[in-house]
Amino acid sequence: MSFGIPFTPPEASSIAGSVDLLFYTLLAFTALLGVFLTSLVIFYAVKYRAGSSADRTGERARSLPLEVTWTVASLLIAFVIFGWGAALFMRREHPPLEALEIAGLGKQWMWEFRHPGGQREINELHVPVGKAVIVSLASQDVIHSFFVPAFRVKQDAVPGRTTHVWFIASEPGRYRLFCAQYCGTQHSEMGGFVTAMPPEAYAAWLGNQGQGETLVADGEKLFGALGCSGCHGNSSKVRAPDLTGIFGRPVALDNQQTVIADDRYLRDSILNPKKEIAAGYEPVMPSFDGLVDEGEMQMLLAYLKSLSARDTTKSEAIH
Amino acid sequence: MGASTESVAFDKPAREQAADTFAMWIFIGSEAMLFGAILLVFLIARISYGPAFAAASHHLSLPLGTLNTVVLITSSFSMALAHLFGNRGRWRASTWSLAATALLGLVFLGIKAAEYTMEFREGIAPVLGVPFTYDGPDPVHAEFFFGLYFAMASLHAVHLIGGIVVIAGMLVMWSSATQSSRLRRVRAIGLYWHFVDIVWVFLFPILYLINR
Amino acid sequence: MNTEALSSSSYLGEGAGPAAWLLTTDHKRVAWLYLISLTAFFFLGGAMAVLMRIELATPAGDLVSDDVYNRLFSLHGIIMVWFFLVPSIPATLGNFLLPLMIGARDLAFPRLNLASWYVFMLGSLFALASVVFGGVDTGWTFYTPLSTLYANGFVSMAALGVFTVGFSTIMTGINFIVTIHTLRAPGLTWFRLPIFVWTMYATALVMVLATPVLAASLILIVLERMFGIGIFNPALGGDPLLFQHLFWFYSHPAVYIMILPGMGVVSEVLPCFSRRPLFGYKAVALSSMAIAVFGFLVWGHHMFVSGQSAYAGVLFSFLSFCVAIPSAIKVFNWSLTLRKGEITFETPMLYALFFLALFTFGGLAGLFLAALAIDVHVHDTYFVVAHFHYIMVGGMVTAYMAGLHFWWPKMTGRMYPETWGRIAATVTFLGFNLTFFPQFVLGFLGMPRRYHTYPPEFQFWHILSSAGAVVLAIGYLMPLFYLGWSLFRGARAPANPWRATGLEWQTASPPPPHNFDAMPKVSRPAYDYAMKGLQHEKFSPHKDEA
Amino acid sequence: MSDIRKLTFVYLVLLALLALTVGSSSFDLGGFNSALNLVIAAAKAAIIATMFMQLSSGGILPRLAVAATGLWLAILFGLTLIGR
Ligand code: HEA
Ligand code: HEA
Ligand code: HEC
Ligand code: CUA
Ligand SMILES: [Cu+2]
Repeated sequence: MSFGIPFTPPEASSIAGSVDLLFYTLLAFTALLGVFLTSLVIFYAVKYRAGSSADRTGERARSLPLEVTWTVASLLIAFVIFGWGAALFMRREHPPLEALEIAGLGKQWMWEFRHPGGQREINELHVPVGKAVIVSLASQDVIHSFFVPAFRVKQDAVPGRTTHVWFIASEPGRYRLFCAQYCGTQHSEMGGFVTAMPPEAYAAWLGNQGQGETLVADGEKLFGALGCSGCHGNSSKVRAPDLTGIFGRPVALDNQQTVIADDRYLRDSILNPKKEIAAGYEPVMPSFDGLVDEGEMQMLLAYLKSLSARDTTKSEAIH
Repeated sequence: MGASTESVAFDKPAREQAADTFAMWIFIGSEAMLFGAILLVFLIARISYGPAFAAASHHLSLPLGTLNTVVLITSSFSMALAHLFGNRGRWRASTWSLAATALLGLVFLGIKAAEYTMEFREGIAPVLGVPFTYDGPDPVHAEFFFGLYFAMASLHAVHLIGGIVVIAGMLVMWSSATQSSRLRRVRAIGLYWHFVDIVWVFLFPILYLINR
Repeated sequence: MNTEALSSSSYLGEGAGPAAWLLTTDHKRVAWLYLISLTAFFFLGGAMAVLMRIELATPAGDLVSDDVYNRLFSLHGIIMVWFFLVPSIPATLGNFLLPLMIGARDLAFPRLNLASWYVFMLGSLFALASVVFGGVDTGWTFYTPLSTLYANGFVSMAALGVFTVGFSTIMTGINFIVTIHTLRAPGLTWFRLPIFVWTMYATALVMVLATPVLAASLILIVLERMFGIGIFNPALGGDPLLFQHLFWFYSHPAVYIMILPGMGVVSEVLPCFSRRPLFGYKAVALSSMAIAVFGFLVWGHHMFVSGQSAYAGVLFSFLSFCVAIPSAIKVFNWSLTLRKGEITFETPMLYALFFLALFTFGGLAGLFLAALAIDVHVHDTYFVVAHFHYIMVGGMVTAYMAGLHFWWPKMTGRMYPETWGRIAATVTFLGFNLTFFPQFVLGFLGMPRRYHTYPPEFQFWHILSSAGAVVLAIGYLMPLFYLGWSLFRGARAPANPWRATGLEWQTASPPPPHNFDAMPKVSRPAYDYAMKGLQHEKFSPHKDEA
Repeated sequence: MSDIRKLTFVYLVLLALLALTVGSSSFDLGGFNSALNLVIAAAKAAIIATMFMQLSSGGILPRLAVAATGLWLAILFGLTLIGR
């Protein structure tokens, strides 16, 4: 019936349906209100056109009850829409505990992904259906934005910080991946496809990708190569904190405050160690700013996270 | 039509004067938003990199900064006097006070220039092509501090130069102006000058006095 | 041919020649200086839009290269926002009408007014000069670190141009606020002011308090580009998101600079052609102020997926819904104004009705964007593009056309050709919807904005949109010609052709140099269309009372 | 000439406050140094505004402008710091 003309995007993630429900409800409301107002104006325009014989007695220049009614009604409706939208939005903050974490790196003008097993992809992303996937996003240069319309998800990748987006693909298929934030000359070419496949197919696909080093293993190597282990290792002479189980743990700082060791904290500890000093230690750790690029940062973070006891506190630390 | 209004829109000089003052205050409010936005940038950086900023702040010259604050407050004082004398019709005294104000403004700029030169020699001024040399801790964020310091101090200096130019222009055209229009101008430039002083009153502790 | 010299008692007859116009301090002539320059900028920006639409008719990037396309939409946005829409109604109609409407001889600071035009021209031409060297490719939003570290265009030049134009905006704002406070005619209390004056006041407030923050963010960009200060560069300790906060602190309130004046025009036109007082006058007046103030609290709704904290997103979403309420109040009041009227459909009225429809639809689309979960999906897609064109083009530009036709007789002393006017209004309305409605669908489908090429499945809707742009272009070109024609050949206009109540209609068309022969006194509320005697064109409601 | 005396007094108070800020910075008061500096700066600004700029006698309009500016600066700082 639609002659190949698309009217709606595919719904291929666990949240797509609920976002669409809100969208269509709002669409129905605005269409009704729009049609009502338009008809009202047309009705008045015809009925009270100059020279018509309509009754014009009893006209008023204001009506307090009416004005109060529509103000309050608009407010109430607005609050309902707000609450609904906000409730759905806050789901973004709480990814399921058991999730597959994929590192996504945006650079002018391509997306690079690394699976936990180390498999790399460029402008393609393979994910299993029915399993939560967290894409942790970083950017090498300018701001990009990870956008999969079929999943109704979008998140900017901002240089200098790690952001996250998560989804559960619900329908196998190949869906468009875009960069939604204008990022320079070839912004419109920066994208590709997300392929959602049944878990077995995904496993098979992973297997076929050749066994690269895992992200964690790469991170571990870097940890040695950059000299981190020289201080944080067991046999070190420098007194530096033991990093086992660091991720998601509360850390006492020397200024009496306590912070959760989330992505932001780890990143800052490496790039800007003087900012927050762990209580009881000397601020001797050098800054690695300029020595690790975004890709290496993702490896280091993956390694540090892998040192965590078990994934119990993970979901709080991610946002 | 009242001979002493400058704009055709007004009948009474008193109303025009009220309008002038109001306009200047709105302009000052607008300027305050400009400086406020930049201060906000500084504040956020300062929250993030407190120790680096404190250490870098010690590389500014406190004696010169303090001296400059004295100079600027004095110039505000003489500007207030110029207004007071003008109000009393004592135009000679008023003229001298105005000239003193502009001169003190120049002194301020001179001292500022001396500071800049020192900082340039030290290698911490963000001048094109000159490498940044700094021996304190965390040079990256110290450089950030100096960048913001130069930006804010220079923006303030540009405002001061504007004020000096206007005062100079006023004095050049002084003899041809009527008394009421002289008063009108003194009042307007006075408000501006005091505002620029207030900006420095905030910049000074924020830049020079971080955890001395 | 009736081109006999206008009587020298009109402001138009007060000395001809370029010098008399370029050095004028008469607010009515300054309004013309602005009108002419803004018209040029509008068509320049429009021509770029047409080029973009032609490019987008096919999925491949075949007409222009990606670099050129990026420069086109960047410049289109910059020109349309800062060099056209922000000054549009305030600097032309506002400049011309504000003193007339409040019974003053001129704005409080006539020379400042002229200076603002020179500053405006200096800044805008400086920014446009960057095109000669190669243009800018940052989008109108100048997001960092793209604009500071990576863009290869002439960003500093464009930014300094916009910065300079900002000063002219602030000058206009100060002038308006002071004028409204100090120069109202005797008896013209705040709640007797025409809504147009209220909206000018609200607009001026936003201009004065928001523009300096834009200035600050542009200065910082220039400093970062020229001196390498790492303000927005994370590698040097800066924060790229901070720029977005500063930019939107200005630019969200600025969208109200770009709609409040239109609301003011429509609030004049609707009562006049309905022969009815404006429904709920006080609510409309106060909601203008509410929009101006609350408009400053919602900027974070442009940053829902930028990485700002989710709780801030929720707060900003909530406030965005609150700021929609005053607009809702206005829409309802305008609609009810028609009730029991004696409605006629001259060109200004047609434009005003089209405004009502298009603004409402654009505003309702704003509700989708303010709803967090939906914005995650449609952010940075054509849904947003459709939203703001509905409000800015469908709303503000349409209101501008309404106002231009409404006050054309007052400004020129000539009538425009009515039939042509009605045709143009209708063509614009149809062309507009054809251009921008498909973009809502595109956005929902996921078509990102600022795309030079796009997947083929979107083409159908793009073709509709491009076809609409051609119709729209015709709709805007028509007034250019018939208004130009009427300047010389139009029928002479009486002082009050629409039998309207405002003070501006109580003086000659075109008005004398200092606006009124005798200073008016006001003893009635605005929009007193029930007044006896208004049926006669010569009737002047304010003169007969002492 | 009591007005001149008044202005001179104001001038001396400003210098005294300046001395106070500079002096206080040589004592380590922890986080209070910055707070004290800002309070003193605000006091100086208030004195300049009321005495030199005659804010207190200039009618309601200038005060309106100052109040509006203060409110808007608060919005700018407040919501930006929340948003981060
Ligand atoms: C004149 C310009 C103008 C105006 C007036 C508005 C008005 C509004 N805008 Fe819009 N907006 C823009 C210009 C404008 N906008 C621009 C240029 C952009 C994009 C910038 C860029 O990124 O380049 C944008 C982007 C934009 C976004 C960000 C989208 C994104 O990038 O993801 C959001 C999100 O909340 C938004 C919301 C709103 C809201 C809620 C209003 C409200 O004020 C609308 C209020 C009006 C109504 C609601 C209609 C009338 C009411 C009724 C008929 C009654 C029913 C109402 C209720 C029940 C509440 N706008
Ligand atoms: C503020 C006012 C404003 C106005 C009036 C317009 C008017 C129009 N705009 Fe624009 N637009 C913006 C503000 C505005 N726009 C902004 C802020 C952006 C975002 C930029 C960014 O992303 O950074 C944007 C972006 C934008 C895009 C998205 C680009 C992209 O994301 O890739 C598109 C695409 O269709 C578009 C189309 C149009 C069209 C068809 C018109 C039409 O209404 C134009 C009608 C006018 C004419 C058609 C002129 C007619 C005259 C001629 C054709 C004759 C030519 C004359 C000579 C050569 C002398 N605009
Ligand atoms: C010269 C010794 C030294 C080196 C080399 C070093 N660190 Fe550290 N690190 C420290 C010390 C001392 C601390 C505690 C003080 C502080 O918080 O700065 C610390 C703190 C940390 C913390 C915060 C831990 C907590 O409990 O708060 C992390 C994370 C960290 N380092 C990671 C790294 C990584 C990754 C590298 C290599 C890229 C590295 N460090 C290299 C000495 C070092
Ligand atoms: Cu990357 Cu757009
Ligand atoms: Cu907005």
